[in-house]
Amino acid sequence: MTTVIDILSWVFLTGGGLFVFIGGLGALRMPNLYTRMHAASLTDTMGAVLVLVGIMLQAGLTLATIKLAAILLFLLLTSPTASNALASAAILSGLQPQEGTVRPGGASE
Amino acid sequence: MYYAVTIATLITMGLALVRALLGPSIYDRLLAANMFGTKTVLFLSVVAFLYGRPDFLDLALVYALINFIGVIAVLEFIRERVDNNGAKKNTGEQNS
Amino acid sequence: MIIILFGIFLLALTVITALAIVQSESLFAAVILTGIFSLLMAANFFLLDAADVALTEAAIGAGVSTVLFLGALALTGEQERSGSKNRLLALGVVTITTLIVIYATFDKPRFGDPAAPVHQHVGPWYLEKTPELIDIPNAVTAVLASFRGYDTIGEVFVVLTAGIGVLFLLSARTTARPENMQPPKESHQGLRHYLVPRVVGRMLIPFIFLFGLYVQFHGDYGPGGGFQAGAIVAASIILYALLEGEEAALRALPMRVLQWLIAGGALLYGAIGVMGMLLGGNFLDYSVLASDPIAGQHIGIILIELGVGITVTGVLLSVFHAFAARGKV
Amino acid sequence: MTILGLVYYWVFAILLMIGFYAVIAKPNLIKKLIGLSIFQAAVFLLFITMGKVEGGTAPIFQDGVSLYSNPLPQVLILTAIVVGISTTALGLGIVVRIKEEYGSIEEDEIQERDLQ
Repeated sequence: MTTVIDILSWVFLTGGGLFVFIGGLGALRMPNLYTRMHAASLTDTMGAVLVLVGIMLQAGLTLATIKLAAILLFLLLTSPTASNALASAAILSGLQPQEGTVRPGGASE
Repeated sequence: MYYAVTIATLITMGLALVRALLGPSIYDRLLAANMFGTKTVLFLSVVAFLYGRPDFLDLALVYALINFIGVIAVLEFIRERVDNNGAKKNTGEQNS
Repeated sequence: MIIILFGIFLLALTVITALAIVQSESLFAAVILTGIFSLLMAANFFLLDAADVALTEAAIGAGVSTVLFLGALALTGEQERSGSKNRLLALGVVTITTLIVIYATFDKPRFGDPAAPVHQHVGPWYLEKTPELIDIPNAVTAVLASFRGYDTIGEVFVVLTAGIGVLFLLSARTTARPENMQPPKESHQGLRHYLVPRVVGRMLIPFIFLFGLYVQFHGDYGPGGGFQAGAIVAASIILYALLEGEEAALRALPMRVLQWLIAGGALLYGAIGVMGMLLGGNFLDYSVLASDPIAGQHIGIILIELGVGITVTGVLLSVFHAFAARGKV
Repeated sequence: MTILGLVYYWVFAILLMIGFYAVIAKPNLIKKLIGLSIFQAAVFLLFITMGKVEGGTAPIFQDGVSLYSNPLPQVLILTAIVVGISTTALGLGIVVRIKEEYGSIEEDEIQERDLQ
């Protein structure tokens, strides 16, 4: 039984690490702000969920698991909110374009 | 195995930092900072287990709870700037 | 071993961030990078076994400091004029000093050496005596609140003084007006029109507040204490102010109350000290507060941590309000 | 191992000097304050680095652990962080007042105004 849980948790952790890395790569390589936001949110949701669930499986039924669940819950609430606020701010200032973005690929809508 | 996740998180932190340095717009930097915040949450959680002291998850919890206040503050800052006619350097002379 | 490598990677990121902060000409960008810098410092502290310090850095750096810097930027302008006159001279001075300091580090004890001088004097004594004399798991809290209570009362009064200073400076020309009088336009608006941040933020505020209280009163057993809790509670109310507007936050916690909080926390701390004297001990000796010395220590630590928390909350909030109110006049 | 350990101190030196450079070379007062907080952070790092004991863990007692890092530097730095933000706020307050009186936060422009 413990072996199964171990294997499962390793799978989750590896998957989480992979998603985190891919999201980071996307945030670096995507051409403009909104697509970058898309990539970054991947790490905040999929990556975070997998990593935290992986650790939770390792922790078993302890106080740590409850704390991890709380962290997960709050992350899932706050990080999309932050993305939303960020997009609002970008659109809001897009009305009056500020800070001339000369580099190609940095054009915000 | 925790090491693999830690390394992935650290590398992603590095990537986010590169994005924050490259910009080009202020929002890209902000996006990177926010992403950096969630990566720090993951990093702290994993390292707490790596150290065998899971009671230190409080730290990650703090970041999970209040890290987005910074983004909200920037939204408010920009909203105010847009309200004040959106002039780029608008805030100097309103107290005359 | 591999942990040290993690640490060095994080330190490298820290240095890069610091360079970028100094290099960047947009102060706004510099402030955002400062946020990243603070995250990195917290991670570094955590790797170096300083959970309490990392928690403090997290509580301060994640919300409060960004908000304060943005508040100041809104009042002063966010673009730095480029160019500095004596750049080469400064670079020369800095390079030479760096080399001297690095040369000096070769004489420092090896990293993590248990025989280093710093671990020879009072440090081990604190670790040894904490279970016996104070009997709480968190040695940092024990040292902070009991063994070195004098230091901490000094720090609390520095925080108090800084808060009073900011209030004096930023109320200089507005003393004729009542605090709440602001131009009607957009003053109490906050982020009303942004539904998602507002709803989620409102939902989270009680949790942040509650977590602040947890950090405050759980400080004897885990990382935490008055300094961290004060910052977290202040962050929750700052969030409320950002979402609902200054006025709503001031209605919930008026400036007058905040001023009482600032003074009250420090007074509580001092009063506990004096109470020790009245009960026959020394100043800030908590053992006499109860019949059992250890129980007395527990009571004393909880009360003075409460005092610290109250003062820190009051100072951070009133500083925030001072900056925000200045922008609207 | 020895060299790896020294890296912490080198980073302290470098961070210290980055902050110092911002303070002496940048004319903008807010940039100076940011530099000062980097300087501060470098000092924090030095203290915490010195408090670390190899193989130790955070000084919060737990069953089955016998080696803890030194709590004293942590106590000093913990309070210093909060004091640091308060004093930074005071500095920002002064900068805001300077901006209001002088109309600028660039050092040389302020000095010009003073000479007039």
